[in-house]
Amino acid sequence: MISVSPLLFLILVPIIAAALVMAGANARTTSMLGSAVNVLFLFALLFLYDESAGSFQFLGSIPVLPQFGLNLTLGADGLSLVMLFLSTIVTFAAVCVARPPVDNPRWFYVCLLFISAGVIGAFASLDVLFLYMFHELALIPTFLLIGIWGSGDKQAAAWKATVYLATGSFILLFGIIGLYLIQPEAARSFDLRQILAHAEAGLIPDNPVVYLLLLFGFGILVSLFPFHTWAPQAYACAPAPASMLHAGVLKKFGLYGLIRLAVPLMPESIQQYAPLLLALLLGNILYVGYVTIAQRKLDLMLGYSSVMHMGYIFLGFAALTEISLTGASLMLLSHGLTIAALFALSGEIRERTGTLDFHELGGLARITPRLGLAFGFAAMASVGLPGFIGFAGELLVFFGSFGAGMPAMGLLNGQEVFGFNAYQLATIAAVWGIVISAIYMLRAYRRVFMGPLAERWSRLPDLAGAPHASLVLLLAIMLVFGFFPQFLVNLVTPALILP
Amino acid sequence: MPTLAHYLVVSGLLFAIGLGGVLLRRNILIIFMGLELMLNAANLSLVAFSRFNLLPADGMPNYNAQVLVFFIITVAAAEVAVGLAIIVALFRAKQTTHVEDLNTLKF
Amino acid sequence: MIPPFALEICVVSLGIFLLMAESFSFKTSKVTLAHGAIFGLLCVFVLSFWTDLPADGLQGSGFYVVDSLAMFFKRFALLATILTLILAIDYLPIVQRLVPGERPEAGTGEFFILPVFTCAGLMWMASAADFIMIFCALELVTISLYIQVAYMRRSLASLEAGTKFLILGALSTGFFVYGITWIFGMTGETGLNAIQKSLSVIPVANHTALLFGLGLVLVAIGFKIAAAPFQFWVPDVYQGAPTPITAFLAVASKAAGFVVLIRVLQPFFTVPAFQEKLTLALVFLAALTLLFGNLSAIPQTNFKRLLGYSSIAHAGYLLIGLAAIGDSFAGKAVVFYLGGYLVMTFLSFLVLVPVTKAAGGDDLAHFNGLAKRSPMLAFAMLVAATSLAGVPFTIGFFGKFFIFEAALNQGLYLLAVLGVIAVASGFYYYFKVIRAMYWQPAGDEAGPVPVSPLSRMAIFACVAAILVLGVFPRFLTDLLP
Amino acid sequence: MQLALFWLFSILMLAFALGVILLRNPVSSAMSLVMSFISLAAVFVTLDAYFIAVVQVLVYAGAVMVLFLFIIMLLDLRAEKRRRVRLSAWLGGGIVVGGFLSALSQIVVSLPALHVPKPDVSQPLANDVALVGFALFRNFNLPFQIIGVLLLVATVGVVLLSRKELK
Repeated sequence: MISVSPLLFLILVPIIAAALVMAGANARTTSMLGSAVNVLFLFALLFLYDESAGSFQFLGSIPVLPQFGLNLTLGADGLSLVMLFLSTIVTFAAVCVARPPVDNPRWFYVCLLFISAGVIGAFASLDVLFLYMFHELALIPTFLLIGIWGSGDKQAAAWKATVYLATGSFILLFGIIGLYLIQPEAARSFDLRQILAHAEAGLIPDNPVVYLLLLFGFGILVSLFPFHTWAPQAYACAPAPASMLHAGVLKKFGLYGLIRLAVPLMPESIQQYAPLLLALLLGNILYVGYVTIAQRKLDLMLGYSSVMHMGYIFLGFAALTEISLTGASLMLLSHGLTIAALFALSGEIRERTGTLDFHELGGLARITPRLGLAFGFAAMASVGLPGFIGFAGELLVFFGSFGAGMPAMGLLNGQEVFGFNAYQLATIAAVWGIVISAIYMLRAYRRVFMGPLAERWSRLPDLAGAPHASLVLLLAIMLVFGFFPQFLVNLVTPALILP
Repeated sequence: MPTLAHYLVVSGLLFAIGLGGVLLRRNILIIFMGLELMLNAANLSLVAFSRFNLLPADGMPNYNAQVLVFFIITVAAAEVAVGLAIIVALFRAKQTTHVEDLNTLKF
Repeated sequence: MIPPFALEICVVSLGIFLLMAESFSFKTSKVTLAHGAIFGLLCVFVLSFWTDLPADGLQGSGFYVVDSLAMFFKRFALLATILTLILAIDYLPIVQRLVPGERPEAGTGEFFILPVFTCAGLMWMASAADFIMIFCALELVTISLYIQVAYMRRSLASLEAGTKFLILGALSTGFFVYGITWIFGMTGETGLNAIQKSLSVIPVANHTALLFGLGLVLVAIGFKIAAAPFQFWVPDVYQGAPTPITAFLAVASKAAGFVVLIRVLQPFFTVPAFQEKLTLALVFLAALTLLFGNLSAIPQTNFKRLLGYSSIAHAGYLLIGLAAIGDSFAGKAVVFYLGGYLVMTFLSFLVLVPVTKAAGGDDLAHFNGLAKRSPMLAFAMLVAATSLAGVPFTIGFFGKFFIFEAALNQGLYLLAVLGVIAVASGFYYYFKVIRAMYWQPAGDEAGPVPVSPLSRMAIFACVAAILVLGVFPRFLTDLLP
Repeated sequence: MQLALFWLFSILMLAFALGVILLRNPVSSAMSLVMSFISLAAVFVTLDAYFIAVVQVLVYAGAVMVLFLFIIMLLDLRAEKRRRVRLSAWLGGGIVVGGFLSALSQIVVSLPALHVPKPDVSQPLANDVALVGFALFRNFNLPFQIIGVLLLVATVGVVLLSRKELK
């Protein structure tokens, strides 16, 4: 009955590394080694993944509660592999960028490694309940990281995040239990493959309550407007590696879950409640975008911008077409890499200057050119300039969502109508988001790196060593996939199960 | 002849008086006496039920109930002994037997 | 193989033997008695796995039932008592200070012996299948707990807690016997099995009176399990009582209440007319308890009080499970939750006692900076708090998961919604402890916290149980009735 | 005749019970309690429960009451000064007691089975001590043992709690 998946190795490496760190091994080296091993192992998996066969591979299962159909089942398809790739790369970057804090440095690395184990477990598990449990496992060390090693008003931030995310995840838990209960009584299971098989056989009714529970459960975790207020504050206060891991990887879990569960199981409910979701995601893009412009500090601005970008991914999800969903999946990766790089860079700046206030900074590009260059690249990637994967993702999302829904233009039932349907209106409004993000990103770059250089910062060191290398790696990946997005599309699209 | 209802009403009144004493009086000793009244009300109902609902097998009262009454009396005595010991200890420490003076523990 | 009732005989004999030994042990330290008691109870615990269960589960004249539920709770009571005694050894210096005596160890022997008798009462309660038996066992437990709560006679808080516990316990006894009276009057029986048989033959006109009696019994058990609105005694008593006894009250006494509740409700749930009304009553109780327990725990600053409110909150979750008892798994869910509750509550008390001794108090503020002073204890508390809050990969998560699964399966959506509020506020107040330990700086006078080897072992066992069962709940669910 | 006796003792019992909770002086309350219990014993006699009646007098009037009076004298409790009674307590107590009584009266009125006169027993009940004894020691042996343990615990507890200085 027990079969072991190679993916279990991915989960266990950070945990073993954490145990070694606790036992007294050098914290920084051990963590870096562990995450590097994970990255290499993932490359091997990508290489071994049989693209033509599709579906879930590298399967393995350990029974946990057979009478509930609950097993620790691991496996991966193209979409999960992309997310796992993101997780391992960002973990590696985060560990490289991390500066050991003065107090309890061991625990700091242990927390980072546990987040990594949690997100990898979440993306690798095919069991819905374990998906949820691994995500929660990653949340706890995040709270600790913010609360213990954060800066600014860290306790309030950790507090708020705790309460919001706890509420969200319990709504989600009810959604998952609901998902379990609407299956036919004899064949209830938490196994994703079995659930999908049931759905294909038409055994799972499209239950709007369950969908709404899932939407708002996952939505709070992804900082869907108006439940987003915890996120910017938490990211601003968290130490850079924690923001990288949470904003870059952990937050993607909600959207990943929606694409995994809601799209194949509840397509009708998605369409039925699309107007609600469209209104909320426009709140994410436009309202939060506006708030982002008003920010006066780099960390808060980045926090808000990450909330704003979630709106695009939600748009891709709500439109429910193959193109838009592919775009959304690409954006999961692109935004994860971008925001991780940006938070790493803002952490580097704070490390050097001790402040992220726009009023105090300026002209840093002159003294730290590599930092400036990297930030420039990352900012461009975040805006979605061609050449970065963000561009491919946003383009696909917009194309997909513009073509979604019933046509409301042209000839309809023999009558000529002219107007946009809700998806098209939302898309048009969302495109303005690009302008908004261009405004705040460019302004941030100008404020921080251009202009006169204050005297007290004339002797700042430039990027070097492991942080530099890891950032270059992140940017290189963005560029590579930006030029060759086809590789990702080929991986992701077969994994999407459309109605 | 009194009926079962008579006994039950009387016992209910006794229970209510005891309960009223517990809820309204502030002296712990009196509260304790109220609790004794409540237990005795239960005893009265039990004995009444046992006498009125004869066992179909032999036409005798159900003595199980009377055994329970016996146990209740015993337990009540033990409870009184322990309770009064606690009250005496409290009085030694605090010189009061009033519920309102029990204010060391606060929200 | 030994007959099951021999277990209680062993425990009572152990208690009497220890009482005798105590009276002759002028010279030796009384801690030996505690070690003896722990060893003896452990032996009984081991013995309990070699009992032979009768096929029909009944022994004697129908008073004494030995099914797997009863065996589970006997072991539960034994474990809870053992852990209480371990706590009591740690707590001894405080007891010595607060008990008047000619010598410091005077009057401390009984502090270790009384829990043994309470344990016997709890074990009898687990097997009680007759109202008379339930009454006797319940009173044995309650009266011995009165004494233990009021034990520290130099502490006003302990005495006041004892007085309040006494009055409310006696009040609940009054309701209990009056309720039994009416159930007896309407069915002519006191045995639960016999009641179940007669329920099907009694006229419908009697149902109101039966419900009246059952309602009074529910009120009484509500006091024991601290369900709102009968929970008001809990915070004061939990705060005032000696800490080991608080743990004993919070776990063993509450679990015993739930066993009685399960047993008493069982016959009535077989009749649809009762089931409907009882479910409604349980839903009402559960909702009130959940809301009250969780919302009033939020502003607490004293850790023992916080645990008191949290125990009310957990009673709420358990009541949800009982309200959903129609679900085939709900019974197991309740028992599983109780098992988890035992481990995590005792773990937090095992951490609390050394911290209280070292820091001189049991407020949340006394936990400040514990992560620096004793990383081991802080980690144990972290595990306990996350498990109490219901975070995955701890036993607390699966407890809540099973309960909510059963509730949703039975269509109790209102309770599920309240559950979200409850769980979120639970996160809030349990994380207050974590915040104090890891984020707040320690006070000036705070030094390292010493832990005795015995409680170190107990802490380790509890942490391991929480984490292992958090990943493989099957180890426990397979054992459950 | 039986009815007259029943009413006489019931009314006495209830009146003294009211005295317990209304009188201000603890000694008077205790004396009322004793009288109430003795009347209750008489009511037990009208129910042919002689053994219980005797135990009632022995245990309550004999032991419990002495204990109460002893404690009142020991603590030298005086009559309560007139304390302001809070309206909320009265209101809450009134609602609980009123609710209880109304539920009870509804049940008693609605159940015809309760309005029957006392049935005759098949054998004379003069030796009900023996009958209770049989039930107690034959069927209820186990609860009886438990009560024994309970009394042991209570004894230990009382000694512990009431000695001035433990040895």
